Amino acid sequence: MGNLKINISNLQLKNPVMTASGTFGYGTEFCDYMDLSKLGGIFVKGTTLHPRQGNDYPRMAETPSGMLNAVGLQNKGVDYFISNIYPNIKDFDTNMIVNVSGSTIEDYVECAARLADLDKIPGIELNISCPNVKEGGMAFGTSACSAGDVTKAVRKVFGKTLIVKLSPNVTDITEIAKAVEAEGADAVSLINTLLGMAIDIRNQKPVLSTVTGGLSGPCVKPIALRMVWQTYNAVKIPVIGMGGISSWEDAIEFILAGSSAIQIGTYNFIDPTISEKVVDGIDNYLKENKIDSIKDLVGALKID
Amino acid sequence: MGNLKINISNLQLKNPVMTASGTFGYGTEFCDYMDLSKLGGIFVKGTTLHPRQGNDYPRMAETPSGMLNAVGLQNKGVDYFISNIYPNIKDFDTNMIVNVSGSTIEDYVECAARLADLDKIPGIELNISCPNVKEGGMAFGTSACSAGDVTKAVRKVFGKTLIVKLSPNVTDITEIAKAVEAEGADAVSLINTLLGMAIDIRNQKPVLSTVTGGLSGPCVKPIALRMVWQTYNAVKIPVIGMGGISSWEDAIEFILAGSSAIQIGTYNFIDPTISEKVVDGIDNYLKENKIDSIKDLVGALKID
Amino acid sequence: MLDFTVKENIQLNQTYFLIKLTPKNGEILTDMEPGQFVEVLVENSPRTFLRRPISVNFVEKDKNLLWLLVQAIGDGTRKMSQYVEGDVVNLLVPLGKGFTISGDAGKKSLLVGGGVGTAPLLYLGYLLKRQGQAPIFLLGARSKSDLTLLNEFEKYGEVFCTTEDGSFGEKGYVTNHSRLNRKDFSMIYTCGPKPMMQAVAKYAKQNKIACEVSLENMMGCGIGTCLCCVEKTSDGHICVCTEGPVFNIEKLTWAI
Amino acid sequence: MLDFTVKENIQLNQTYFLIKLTPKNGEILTDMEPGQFVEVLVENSPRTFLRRPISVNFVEKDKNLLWLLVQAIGDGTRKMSQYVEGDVVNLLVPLGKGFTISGDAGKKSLLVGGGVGTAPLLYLGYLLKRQGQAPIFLLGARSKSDLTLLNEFEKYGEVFCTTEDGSFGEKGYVTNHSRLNRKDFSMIYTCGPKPMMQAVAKYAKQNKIACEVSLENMMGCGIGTCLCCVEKTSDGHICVCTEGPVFNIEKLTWAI
Ligand SMILES: Cc1cc2nc3c(=O)[nH]c(=O)nc-3n(C[C@H](O)[C@H](O)[C@H](O)COP(=O)(O)OP(=O)(O)OC[C@H]3O[C@@H](n4cnc5c(N)ncnc54)[C@H](O)[C@@H]3O)c2cc1C
Ligand SMILES: Cc1cc2nc3c(=O)[nH]c(=O)nc-3n(C[C@H](O)[C@H](O)[C@H](O)COP(=O)(O)OP(=O)(O)OC[C@H]3O[C@@H](n4cnc5c(N)ncnc54)[C@H](O)[C@@H]3O)c2cc1C
Ligand SMILES: Cc1cc2nc3c(=O)[nH]c(=O)nc-3n(C[C@H](O)[C@H](O)[C@H](O)COP(=O)(O)O)c2cc1C
Ligand SMILES: Cc1cc2nc3c(=O)[nH]c(=O)nc-3n(C[C@H](O)[C@H](O)[C@H](O)COP(=O)(O)O)c2cc1C
Ligand code: FES
Ligand code: FES
Repeated sequence: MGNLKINISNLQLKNPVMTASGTFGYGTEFCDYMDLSKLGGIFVKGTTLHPRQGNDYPRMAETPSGMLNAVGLQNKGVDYFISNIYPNIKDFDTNMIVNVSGSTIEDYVECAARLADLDKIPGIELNISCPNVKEGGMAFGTSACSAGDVTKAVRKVFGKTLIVKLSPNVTDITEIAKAVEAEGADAVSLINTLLGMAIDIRNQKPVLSTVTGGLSGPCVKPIALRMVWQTYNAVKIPVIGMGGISSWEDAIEFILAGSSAIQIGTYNFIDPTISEKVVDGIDNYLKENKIDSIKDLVGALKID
Repeated sequence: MGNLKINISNLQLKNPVMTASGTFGYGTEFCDYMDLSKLGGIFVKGTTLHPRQGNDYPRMAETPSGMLNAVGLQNKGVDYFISNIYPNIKDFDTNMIVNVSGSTIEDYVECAARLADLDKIPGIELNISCPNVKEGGMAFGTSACSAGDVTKAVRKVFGKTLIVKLSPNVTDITEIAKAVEAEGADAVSLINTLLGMAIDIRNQKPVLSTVTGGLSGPCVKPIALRMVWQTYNAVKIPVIGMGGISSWEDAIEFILAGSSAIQIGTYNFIDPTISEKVVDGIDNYLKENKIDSIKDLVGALKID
Repeated sequence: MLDFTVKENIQLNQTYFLIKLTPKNGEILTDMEPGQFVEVLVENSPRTFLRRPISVNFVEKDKNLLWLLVQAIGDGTRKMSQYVEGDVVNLLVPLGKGFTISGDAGKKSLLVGGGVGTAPLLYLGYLLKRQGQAPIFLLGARSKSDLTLLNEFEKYGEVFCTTEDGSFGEKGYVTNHSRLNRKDFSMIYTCGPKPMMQAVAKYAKQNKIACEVSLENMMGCGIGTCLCCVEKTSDGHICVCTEGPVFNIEKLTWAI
Repeated sequence: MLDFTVKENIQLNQTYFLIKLTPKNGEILTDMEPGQFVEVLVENSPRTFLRRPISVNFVEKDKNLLWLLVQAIGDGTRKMSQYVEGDVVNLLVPLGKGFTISGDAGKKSLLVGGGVGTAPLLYLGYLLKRQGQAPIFLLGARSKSDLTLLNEFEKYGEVFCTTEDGSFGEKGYVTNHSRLNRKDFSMIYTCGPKPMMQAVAKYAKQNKIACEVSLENMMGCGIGTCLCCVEKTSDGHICVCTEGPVFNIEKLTWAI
């Protein structure tokens, strides 16, 4: 499968298939189902400087071809990650990228700085787009200015691959992408979840404890794909595409639209082996279409 | 069904169930399948000052629980509407609202002015949110300033019920809603389609002739519902909710979130009798829950 | 909109299925034109959101049966291929404008079908024969097994075939068939893959024979409201689902 | 992740179905704890996107059969209720942590189930009996017809019942059953509607009896990654799907 290799800045991927933050735990949860070393990378759970209890239950609602979540970045904090989780995952034969969140720029910087010291963490993904936390989170991702600011600050303390994850809840995602590119992001990843809502008509209450939550799954794919294509045409840094990928065909669509790599999120819940299947599917597609390298497919969409 | 009556400004609806522009033709297409007089209203096809050929075929792609369209406001223009279509629909026993689109403010104004003279057209819906036309269209709907401008201009020439239809492709829909409210809109309707995209991986081309198109159907429901709720909490004028409604349960969700009335769009294609069923379903729900009037349900969502 | 009950589902080859349906509550089938179609609501198929257009293949008046010839190529048609007797299927029926049939028994009609595009030609042939004509069928497919319902076609006229692999009839495309050399047709009807229909239309045009084609543009609604199925014609963009699917080639802007 | 073949699907009452499954390719069922669950991939159900959690109802080791007791309440469970012999169903199995079983044969365990919450108690009762215990079942339901599999329960211990309408056993809720007056239990296990479990937990607490409850929080993944199924516990939010679904009531923050 040599032809599946691709780089995201300095990050070398054995293939473009990765798993999305918050949907694949620390990888360990999936060992029983698949071979983690088949993946290009794993984006681990959203990690914050301080531990977070997350939002109250209920945190989930099923929707047509998708789901809403309102987890709210529950995690034990970066120090716990470093001392208790990192040792168990550092030797996985794939790229372990940490997804970093915060409420203030200082939080992001401090969290990134601590992760910078971890040998086997080749990069981080700045989550400036989480719709499920009151302070910060998505607010950073919906203005080009604050998105640029947080990128700039983290860039100073983090020399390895810095990926910034963009929010789809904006009028023009390319503005945000350009702002973070200008401040030194090595790549952008998109999309995070779309802000949505569900109501239980029996008790006339919101289904989620937080009223609104983040929508993901196949339902968002057309929107995500459009944003990837727009962003690919607006920036020079690599784009990592995601949003509703549930098959290798979907992955090819994202790559044609301009994704150098893709992430699979919600669909891991439906088929814990999906990412492996997507790797094989892409490999086959390249062979059948006699394409030498996955690189030739990135952004290869033909427009008359 | 007296308890289903509700007003949108001066517009009296026999019930809150209406059909969405571009998905119900001029109503005539549905006569074979249902009794139009059961509806609160019908929003007819997007109408422009001058005739429009619309975009090239293909204009459609099926997506998970939804579809993309790129019709591009094909219509024969407002004069044709007035002389050839209006006579056939003016006596329908429901509210016939014309959906008005334009590329310039002058277009909107002129089109609205001509419709203002039609006795049996009690209102218009300004479509400032169509993602499928190059000039104007969505551009008006994605900035509070231009949305306000077009509303203001049309308000001057149109005295009957003026509904402004909002685009979901924005960072903060409440800003736009507040702007059009300030300029005299009688109501806002939302959401129009979300900008999306699909790719045919066999020929590596976009499925739609226009590359991107508008996403609609059940897949967008969680997003639409969230925007209705946000907008309901931001403005005082009535909100007409739509986006993915496919059952009476969905309609109740939208009403609880703050919709004084709802529109059914894409689902008319799957079940041409759906709107009738939704009327009956709402009626039943009121009875079963001993709710005197639909008005008591609007925005009645309980938040702890 | 009417519920139908599946009476029979006959597998004709690896992917073709002949589905016979009757209105669930015994309603009498309305008259249908050959070339008209139905919109099938495909239930229990998570990847099939919209209805699926399928041509009227045949109408068995006396048994109140509607025949659909379905090729399973995607999730929707695959689900249809799994229908079993007793299943209930919701249809919008009949939709569109079909082939024009002249009352002139002296006319010599050629009916050219490719693949599953042969579907609407069976009922058309039947009606032509009933008008006193002796229709000629020219049916093409990749291989012998893709030529189905031949015995049915033979009831209504002479049948010529081509296969791409030469496994049945003449080898090659329908437009290469030797029978076309005689050019003795007063009308041509065709349905099948677009390149085939275009080649047939070209032949018709060159030989000044009237020709109707049945288009298979992708449809959103099937009833003229979504404006997604449009074809560019001499009158601009018009809906295939309501103004067609059958068009006289004069109306189309095909570069042939 | 394993494909199973449906061997039998027995309708027990209007909405309850007993589905017996065996691994499709003859794999031997792994050992399961009572109270563990499976995540069912429900295919051909357009409104069912996520898998559905269903408790292990029973494991027939010798026949390599897994039993699921399913109540059809929505699209997903309704689709399961339509499974027929030969259908293939994909499961994640076994998931979660089950009830703790002490090796002490002298223990007197009370197993309290309500509605479909009786499901995990059957296998639990079987295993307790195998340990030498004589478990006591207390099963409650709205009406007689909702009390299913009683003959199975009776194989493993004494069975007491309540129905809300009095159509079988004592009238009322399980927590009103006269057998509870004796308070002679060393352990209580319960599964059912939350109000019922809370009442049982209260009884246990008041009488200082150890008590385990099986929670049915809504699940996104069932394998500990989505963090959607959390319960507030003395250790903060923890995942019901991996740390539970069975919890000792001491761990929960229920206001009882
Ligand atoms: C008027 C009309 C009459 C038809 N009559 C018949 C008939 O009698 N028998 C029959 O088997 N089929 C007929 N078809 C085609 C049939 O509608 C499609 O094969 C079907 O919709 C495919 O659905 P699916 O879910 O199985 O496949 P999908 O998964 O939706 O599609 C499979 C592949 O086919 C392509 N495709 C689907 N529909 C079309 C289309 N209309 N044009 C071009 N490409 C398409 C898709 O892009 C995709 O690549 C007719 C179509 C029309 C418009
Ligand atoms: C660990 C565990 C074990 C379970 N064991 C069994 C079992 O053995 N047998 C059985 O029949 N059921 C069991 N359930 C419940 C079962 O998972 C749900 O009934 C099922 O998911 C409903 O799916 P559906 O598509 O049929 O209904 P849906 O349409 O999804 O839901 C129908 C209604 O039930 C509500 N609902 C669905 N799931 C839950 C839930 N988990 N908690 C509260 N409300 C819910 C929905 O909000 C909706 O109002 C178990 C649940 C869990 C978490
Ligand atoms: C349950 C859940 C938890 C998530 N947690 C995070 C997170 O911690 N950080 C983050 O950046 N994105 C998070 N996401 C977003 C996903 O990483 C991904 O961007 C999104 O789900 C879209 O992809 P998908 O449609 O393939 O799921 C989460 C998504 C889900 C469904
Ligand atoms: C085929 C199609 C054509 C449409 N044309 C118009 C239009 O002309 N004007 C307009 O304001 N909205 C138009 N819409 C948007 C719908 O009115 C509606 O806002 C949207 O589809 C969301 O509702 P739904 O999910 O119920 O379809 C169109 C939608 C579809 C699917
Ligand atoms: S398919 Fe909708 S107009 Fe023809
Ligand atoms: S259901 Fe996903 S963590 Fe428990």
